[in-house]
Amino acid sequence: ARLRCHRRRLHVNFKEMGWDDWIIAPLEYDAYHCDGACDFPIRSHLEPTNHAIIQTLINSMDPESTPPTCCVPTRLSPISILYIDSANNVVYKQYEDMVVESCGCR
Amino acid sequence: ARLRCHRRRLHVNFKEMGWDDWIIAPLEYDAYHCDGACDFPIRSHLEPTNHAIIQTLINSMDPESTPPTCCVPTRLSPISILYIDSANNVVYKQYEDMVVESCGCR
Amino acid sequence: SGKETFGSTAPASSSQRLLWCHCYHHCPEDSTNNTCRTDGYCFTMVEDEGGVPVQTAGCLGLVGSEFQCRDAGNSRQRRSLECCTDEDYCNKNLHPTLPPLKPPLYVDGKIHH
Amino acid sequence: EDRLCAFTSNPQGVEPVPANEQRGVVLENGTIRCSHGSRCYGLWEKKADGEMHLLTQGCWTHLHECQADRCILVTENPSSTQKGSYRFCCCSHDLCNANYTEAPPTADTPALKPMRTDGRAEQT
Repeated sequence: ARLRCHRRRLHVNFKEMGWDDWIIAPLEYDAYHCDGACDFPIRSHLEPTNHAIIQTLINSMDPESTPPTCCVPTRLSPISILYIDSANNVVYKQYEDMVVESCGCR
Repeated sequence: ARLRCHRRRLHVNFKEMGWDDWIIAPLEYDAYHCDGACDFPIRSHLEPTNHAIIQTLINSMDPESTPPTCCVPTRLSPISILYIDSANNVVYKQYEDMVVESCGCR
Repeated sequence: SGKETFGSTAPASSSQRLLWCHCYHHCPEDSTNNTCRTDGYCFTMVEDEGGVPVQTAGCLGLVGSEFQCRDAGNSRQRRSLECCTDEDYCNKNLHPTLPPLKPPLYVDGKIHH
Repeated sequence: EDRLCAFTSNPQGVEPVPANEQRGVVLENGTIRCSHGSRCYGLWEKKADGEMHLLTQGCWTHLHECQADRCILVTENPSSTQKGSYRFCCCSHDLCNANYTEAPPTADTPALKPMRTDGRAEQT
């Protein structure tokens, strides 16, 4: 059966991205991502908006005219990063919306 | 060229959905929907989160492991609806998040 | 098509009590022994998947429940959904049946399904 | 800018709109000052004898279908609720929902006859 909208693992490695020349720590972290179908009816844990519900209903009436809604992050959390700035200072910064906490249909 | 994430027309007709047996007005409205690709780099008007930017970068490094981000509504507005409730009363209610005002990559 | 079996009580959220529902096929990731909780309605749905009736059940949030519980009368896929809210696990007593098959379309003498 | 609309406070057979959902400030003289970007709406019921019975009026959340400066009742293809006897309008000028105009002009019908809220045509 088609997998419905859910959170999946996504491990980010800054070193592989070539960013270890400016990021001190962390050099990797679990970001997760959202994937899967948004079928009717959209369950409560996917927190659909009224628009998402209407679009899902119209997609089930006429799939060619309107796409289904999309499984995207609905709650995200920050991580802290230590890095070297252009003046060669060590900087501590909290980056918002870096980790997916929950997914939903929008 | 692939169409980038943008707002597209979606006209909702409650009568065609068979809902004119409970909805008095409006019987139709323009809801719009979001469609199109979220390619690197994600432009500012698509208001990407940090996570969306990271996911887009990883998708461009390894498309099989990670899907691109998705074009979804980022700002929505309400409409009023007059309907008949189960006790046959006329009810006025404002339904939030019924009309797409802007789209973005998430 | 959707039928609401709204019980006498208003949806759970008006008194902030959450409703427990029976759930199978696509339950929340943190769900235990096929249950879920919602501020809205429990549902049971049957849909025709390749000629086989498949039943699913679970939780619908209060937002948009007027729309989801009514469903759209003419969805491409044969399905029937019922909602309830009168007591915990009320969707165990819901047994929707598939709507009748739509007659095939006769156009230019050929049958179009 | 804000919008001033006619407002019915507790019409019969209509669920009273909770204060926080009225979308505006109810004033003394049967009007309401609606929040920014609002329109006005009115709902009447056409009785069997043709008389129009006012049900409810108030603020309507912005909907670009409501650009008319007058309240022109939708008569074609109405909702099937109440056997199709409801007549609705929304419009975009101050107090435009106080009166209504029943039928939009079509080729063979005379010019619009503005109707008073109580259903009798105004003498023009």
